[in-house]
Amino acid sequence: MAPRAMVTPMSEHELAPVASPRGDAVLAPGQTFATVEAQIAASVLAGSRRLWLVGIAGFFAVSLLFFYSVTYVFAVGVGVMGVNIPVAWGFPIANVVWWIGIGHAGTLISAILLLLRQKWRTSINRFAEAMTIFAAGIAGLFPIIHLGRPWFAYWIVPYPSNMGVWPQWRSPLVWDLFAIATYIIVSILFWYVGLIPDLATLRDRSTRRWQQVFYGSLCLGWRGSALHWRRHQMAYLILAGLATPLVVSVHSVIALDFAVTIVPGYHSTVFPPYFVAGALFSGFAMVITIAAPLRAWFHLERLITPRHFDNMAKVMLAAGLIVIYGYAIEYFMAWYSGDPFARYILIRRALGAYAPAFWVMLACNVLLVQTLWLRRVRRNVWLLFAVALLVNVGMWSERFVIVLSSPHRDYLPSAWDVSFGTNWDYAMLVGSIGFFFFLMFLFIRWLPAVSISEVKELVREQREAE
Amino acid sequence: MTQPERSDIYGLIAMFDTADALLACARRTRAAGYRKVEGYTPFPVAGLSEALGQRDSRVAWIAFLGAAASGMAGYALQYWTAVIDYPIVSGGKPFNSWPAFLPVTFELAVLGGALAAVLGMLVLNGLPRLHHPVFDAEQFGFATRNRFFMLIEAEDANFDPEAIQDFFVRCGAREVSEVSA
Amino acid sequence: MSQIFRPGANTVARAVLAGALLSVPLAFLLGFALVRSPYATGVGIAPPQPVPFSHQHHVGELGLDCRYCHTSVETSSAAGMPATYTCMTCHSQLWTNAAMLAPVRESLARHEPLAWQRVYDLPDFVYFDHGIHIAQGIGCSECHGRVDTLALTRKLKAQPMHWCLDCHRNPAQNIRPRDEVFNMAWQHPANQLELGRRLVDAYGVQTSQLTDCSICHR
Amino acid sequence: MATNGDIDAIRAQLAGRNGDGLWKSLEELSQSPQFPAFLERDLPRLAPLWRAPVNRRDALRLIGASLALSGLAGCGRPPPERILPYVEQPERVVPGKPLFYATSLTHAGYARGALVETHMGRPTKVEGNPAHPASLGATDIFMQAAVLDLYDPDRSPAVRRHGSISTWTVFLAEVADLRARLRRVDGAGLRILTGAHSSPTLAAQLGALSAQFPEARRHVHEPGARDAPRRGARSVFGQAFDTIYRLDRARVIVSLDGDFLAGMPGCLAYARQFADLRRAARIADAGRMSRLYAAEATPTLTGAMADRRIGLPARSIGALAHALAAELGIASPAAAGTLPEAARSWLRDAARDLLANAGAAAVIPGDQQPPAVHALVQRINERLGNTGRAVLHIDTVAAPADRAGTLAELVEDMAAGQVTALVVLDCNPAYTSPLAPELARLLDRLPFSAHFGLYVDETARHCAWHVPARHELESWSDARAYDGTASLVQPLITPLYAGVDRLGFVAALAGELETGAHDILQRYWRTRRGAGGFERWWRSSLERGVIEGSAFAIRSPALRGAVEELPPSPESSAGYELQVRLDPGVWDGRYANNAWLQELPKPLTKLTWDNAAMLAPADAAALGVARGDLLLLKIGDTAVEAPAWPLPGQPRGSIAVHLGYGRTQAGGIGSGRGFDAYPLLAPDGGVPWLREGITVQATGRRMPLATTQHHHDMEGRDLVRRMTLEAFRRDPRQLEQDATAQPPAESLYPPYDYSDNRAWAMVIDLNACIGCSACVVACQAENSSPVVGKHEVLRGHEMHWLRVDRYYEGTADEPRTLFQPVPCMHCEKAPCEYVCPVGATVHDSEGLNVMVYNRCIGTRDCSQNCPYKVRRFNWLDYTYDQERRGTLAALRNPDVSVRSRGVMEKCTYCVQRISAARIDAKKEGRPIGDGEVVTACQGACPTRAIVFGDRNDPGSGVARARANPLNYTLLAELNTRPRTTYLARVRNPGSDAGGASPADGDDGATGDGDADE
Repeated sequence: MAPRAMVTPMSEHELAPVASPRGDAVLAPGQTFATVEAQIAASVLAGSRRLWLVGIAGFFAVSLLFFYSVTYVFAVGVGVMGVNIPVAWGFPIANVVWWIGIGHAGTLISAILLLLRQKWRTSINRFAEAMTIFAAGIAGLFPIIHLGRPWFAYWIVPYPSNMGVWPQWRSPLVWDLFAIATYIIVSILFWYVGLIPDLATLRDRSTRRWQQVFYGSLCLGWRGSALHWRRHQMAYLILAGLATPLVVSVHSVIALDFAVTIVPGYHSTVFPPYFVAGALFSGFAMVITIAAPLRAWFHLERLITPRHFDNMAKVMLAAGLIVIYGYAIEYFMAWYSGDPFARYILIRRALGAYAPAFWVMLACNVLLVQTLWLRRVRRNVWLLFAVALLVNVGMWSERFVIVLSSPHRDYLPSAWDVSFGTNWDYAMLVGSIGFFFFLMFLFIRWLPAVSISEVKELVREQREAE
Repeated sequence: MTQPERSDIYGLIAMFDTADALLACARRTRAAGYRKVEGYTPFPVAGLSEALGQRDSRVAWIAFLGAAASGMAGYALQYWTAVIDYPIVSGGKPFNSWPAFLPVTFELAVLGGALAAVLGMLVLNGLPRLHHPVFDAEQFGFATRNRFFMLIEAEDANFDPEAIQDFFVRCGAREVSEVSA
Repeated sequence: MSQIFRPGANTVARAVLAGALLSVPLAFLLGFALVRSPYATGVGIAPPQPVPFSHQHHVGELGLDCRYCHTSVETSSAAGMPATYTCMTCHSQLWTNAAMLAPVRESLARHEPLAWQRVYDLPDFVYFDHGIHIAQGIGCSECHGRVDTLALTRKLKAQPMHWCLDCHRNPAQNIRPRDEVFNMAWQHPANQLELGRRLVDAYGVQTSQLTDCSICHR
Repeated sequence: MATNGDIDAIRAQLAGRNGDGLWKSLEELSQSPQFPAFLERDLPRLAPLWRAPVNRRDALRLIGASLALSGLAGCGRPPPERILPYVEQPERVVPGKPLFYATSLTHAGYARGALVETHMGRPTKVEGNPAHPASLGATDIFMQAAVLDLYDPDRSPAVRRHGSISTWTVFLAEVADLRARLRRVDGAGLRILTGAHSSPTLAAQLGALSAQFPEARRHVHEPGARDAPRRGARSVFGQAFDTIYRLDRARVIVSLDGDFLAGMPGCLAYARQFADLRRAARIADAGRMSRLYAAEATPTLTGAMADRRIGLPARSIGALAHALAAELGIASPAAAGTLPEAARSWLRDAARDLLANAGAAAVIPGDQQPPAVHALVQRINERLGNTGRAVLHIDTVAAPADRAGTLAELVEDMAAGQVTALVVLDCNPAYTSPLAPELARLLDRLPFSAHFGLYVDETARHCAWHVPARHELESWSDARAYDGTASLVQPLITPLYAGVDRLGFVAALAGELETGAHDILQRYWRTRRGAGGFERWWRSSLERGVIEGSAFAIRSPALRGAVEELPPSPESSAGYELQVRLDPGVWDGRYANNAWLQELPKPLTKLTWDNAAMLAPADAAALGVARGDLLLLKIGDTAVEAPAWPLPGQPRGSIAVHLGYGRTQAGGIGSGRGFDAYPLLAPDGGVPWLREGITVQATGRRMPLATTQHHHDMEGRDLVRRMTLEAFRRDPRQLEQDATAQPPAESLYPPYDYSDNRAWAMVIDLNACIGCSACVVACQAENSSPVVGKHEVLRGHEMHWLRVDRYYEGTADEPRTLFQPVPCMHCEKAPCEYVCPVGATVHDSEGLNVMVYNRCIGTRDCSQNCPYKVRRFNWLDYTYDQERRGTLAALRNPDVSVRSRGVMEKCTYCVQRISAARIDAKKEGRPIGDGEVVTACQGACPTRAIVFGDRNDPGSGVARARANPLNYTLLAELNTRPRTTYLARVRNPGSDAGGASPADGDDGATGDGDADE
């Protein structure tokens, strides 16, 4: 665990670590360049850990379940999933919405908080970004799994085919393609650009040749010159500026998949904002779900302080309240608009075949969240961890309820039917979660999970703060 | 001034302990008449590049142009395919259903802007550049960790090792060394 | 500190980066080239046939009319392939024991059909109707080229969907007088477009309808 | 189920192949020894997915993988294809152009004329023959499904002797011996058992056979035999007659459990005549319609159409008939007292209307009712003067049961050892009778027994010999319609299997070996008609499908004897009664192996693939059972387990079950489905359809029942618009006013202009639609829709493009039943289209909402966004098995794409027929005429409830129908602007005050003129 000894000429910061002026600092007191660097880099450069091996092996096994079930669905047909007419959209769509939502926190933290000059982002943005990329990537798989003929998925891309036909641009599914693809690409750029200086740091820390070459080439020969920094910071700021509207647009577009239809229960103008809020909600829940164990495991207590959890909990609470408002408005509009179909479906949601999921959703997203008003809960990492975990469950049920319950009681009673997931649906959901954590494990082992340069900047500012 | 060409030297580099020391020194370089100066820090030090008289904000313009271009191209693509090349009645909506074309236009604008910004940054910074003379400088490995460096290139109009040496020392450099080209 | 990379590494790194960026469009181009290549379209490939039938000889030299063998080309969606009896109308008199024609005689004797290899094979979900194209003044050679010059029958034109669309969007560029339909040698006049427009009106070709999906797909 | 052995073997064969390679290797596999067996076990015939998961998966993975790969291989060159021209081109056959042949299809012995579409010698689709009195251009589900039977891979392919393959010649040799033996004893001991048949030629042959063997006896066994009407007729006329109806002459119809819209041989004609007095056009013009009173013991289509319906236990119908007679002053006013009040008021109004419309009315008793009821009803019709006008008597048409012995007698004689040789001619007594077990036992002991039929069925298994019959579409024969009209049956395809013509078979029995069916047939008709100009007559008869002037003469026999008293209605507390009815889908079991009929939702229950014990919801509650709970039905020592089906309208204290299920030797489709109800029939002749005093108890076990409609209430949504005739008269424009009262939501976008082109549209008249579902099967046949099997129907994966929705309103005891066929609405502002990312469903310039299968990638967003839920998705590979089995592939309509796995499909307005018409019209340089394009559903409809055509042509039927004040749009508030609209249902219940009696004024339904002017 301890950082390897380094030949470093002494500098007075190491001699006299400064106590942070305020008790409630973003960083724990007494941090210096060397210590932060050591703490962060340790997780990457130090020798292999048994815990890590066990974990990644376990998650890899679960990912296999994912790949097996996907192969099976491709081979036999989507009919093995719990879908039918009228409920032609099933688990895969619910999973897309859920994963994309999770994929939103990262960019939000990195971009919006950066623009808002929220210093506390620095300790968590890096792995939150990684989380975003992996979640968005997995979310990008599910629409393809959902297709009846996945091998023709590329027809949704505009290219000069010799059929002479093009995508149908009025379809929100085409918008999805562009939104999700853009989101994934921009997230990767954002993440990588932020990573370059730290890769350089790792290059210069590492003693083994292969590590030097590996990080050396990844950081593109970063020298950290003032001019580099100037342009780097400008690009980074622009990315943040672009990512902020992007992150809002992505989940709005996802929401439009539903909102532009005429299905009672889908057709609702409140969907875009309420989906975005839901995204932040579940996203932050996932960040906490990951940050808590990460922090304990790599002893990052001095980088990721209770204040971080406190702030994240507050954002969660805020997002949660918007989501609750969304629920309320849905019912209010159904009543106020006097649309009998919308009214009927919203009542069936609460009382019909999908009621259990509906009540789980309310319990987790409405009741449980209220505990975040209590500072005690926000400050208690493991309590918060539990809440976050349940919020993830609640948010999945929300997607499930919206996607499956709405069409099951639409316009013509003669066509009504219900549909639930089969084992394949659950296999793919669980498998995708396993795959996600498999990727996270790879990331924390190979790349700095916290932004070194930004934390150093923070250290310097804290010193000046006296 | 008249100085013999020192082609075997890339420049003189000085190591500082703190960002403030570096910054202070940087502020004096221009007064001392040095132009080809560069500072190296493990994290962005506010004011440094201004102090060194760097005013390059082309990245912003590149990003803006990229966004505008790809956004317009995006709408043009939709218009051409849906209205000119193969108009098909879909849902009784007009061929140019512009409201429905906006999401894709927007996403493409963002994509274009982001790509332009990053590529622009890399190109302007001359990256990737895995090999660079400055890497030969002693202790330079700490430039990305906890030390701060300043380099005056041999190209500089009034490059004079001895003068620069004691200029750096006066600035409080911990050590000064020569970087061979 | 010492260099990790040799100076050459810079060029390598840049090349790699540029390559990565370029590989995407290159892959696309490769794909396009592939689906348009004779390998995929079968253009110019003469499949083996039970009898090496020569359109050049029968049509070009002897001047048989297309409809002598492809009897239903005007009336039906399928042009129709000649029954063995049709071959034997002549070959019961000519070349009665040419080895080349043995399969035909066998087919007649065994009462088993000749098995020809398809040359033009549209996908099963495309419902092309020969009859209406003939009736609307689209000559055989527009789609099949100068078959009358072929010693061995082979595909002369790839027939991807956009190729069909080109004509369906503006039939005037290919339409010809009805009585020239079976004339393989017919050349488009200089004023084709202007002639075409007249014929399109005369034959009541409803261009607005020709790009409907339901015209070809059911 | 496949052992993994199979799978591994196959995997081994597939190893290292890919794309086309794998594809081809699968081809090879189909010849490899274990694969067919493996298909048998893992892929029951038409639907790959009937059995429970595990092994099916292995099988399907192979298939799916190969498809996926070949899908990718699609980028490369298409697999080479071969063209096989004719050696000698048959006259008139043009590749790519269908030919239509007139022929007849028999059902339970009666002929219905058909025009069969054939593609290069492959019959693919049955249409009705307008020239034929029993069809009038319409078809029913059985006619539509006939082509599937033709290609059924389970049909018997070979002569069998004691179960092992033999040959026709060997059989003939044995027949020769038999004949020699029999001639010595004048045929004593020879019995011939046939089903009901109406073939004059066959009758003559059998007559000749009896002449050869005077001592031989004939027996007729037809589960659906119509004995009661004849016995009733005999008791009043002294002679058996068939009673037929002219309902276009009946302003008032009173049905005493008589299901004339479905059950009877003339039902297609009756339905047309019935509808002609009730269709919306007539209501709008004349403001009048006929009135139907229906009393029924179990819900039927007739009851569903009734203006006044009353449900009574079957045992009470007799009393009702008697009470009616009493009201009309025919019988002494006796038993009426025991009838419930509802029945009595029904009775009063019925009697009132009958009297008011004497001579223009008909009282129709049910075939299941005892002879006495029929006798009484004959008197009623006679008294009212209906006889001779709306009610007609003719000589009996189908092989009369009274000149031949019954099955019971046969079994008796067999037991007594008086039978040495038995020939069973297309009927299946070893299944279709309560005596089946005994008969089977006796058959095994019989020295000579031969079975002649399409399948190696239960009877064939117990006969020494089985001779495969040719399907009607493969053979020469003739038959008579319900009114006696004779028509010819001609082969449309060379026999698929080594079948024998029925006439040829009987001829062989008569020792006549050299003449084929065709000659026998011609010989018979020569004798009947005389040789002069025979050939021309013969040709024209073949072309028309009807033999001129062969209808039976109308008889007017005189009544004899006195009115016989009918037993009063027993107390309703007399325990449960059990009614056994023929199944609306598989009839008496003969269609059990027809997947179309199995998967067709039964009109009232919407149940597929099973039969059930239907009981009143109240009784179900009393028994504490719900749908699918297994009941134990006991009579004496016979007990049958049946799943419960609470059915609104089923009279309390009465349980109805359907025959035709629980077969053991039906084939891959029909075997082992549902339960066998035959043991519940009364073994003696008695009243076969009704059993008293049965005990019912819940077993506590359940079984899943696959139904296609789960919700039966309209939830207060105005989906089926309906009103009474009085209301309509008061305010004919009421629907239009509703429409203007709440105009549909405005659209931001201007409507697309279709005025300069044809604009296809469809109007469905809910007054004419009787819910018979012929349209559903017709659609399936025309568009090659796959059958998916019970397991998939249970999962909501059924594939019918057209469904007939059935809603109830009113109470569970006396519900009003509403039918509404729902095809694609072809909305002008189609919600399905703008959500499709690849433009696989879009509009064409004639306003069709087209579905481009080959562009579809299966996002299913279109279905999500379809408010009518008319889209169907190929969830799994439903056509694979048909690909494998050539015969079924041959059934497909070559003008329609085969839809692959993962593709959406839906009603296309039969775009293939539109294209054909458009191309013909263009070639002839003329516009498409009105009625030139007939959709499959429209063509099949017995009542012409569906009108299709060009909305922009003001003269077209569809334009006129859309102008009808009853015209309305389904879910108009959604502003989808559908091209399919409906004509609101109008009921004519009258009122106790006697208002709006159909009697007032003359609605042209008198005289003998057909009502369709």
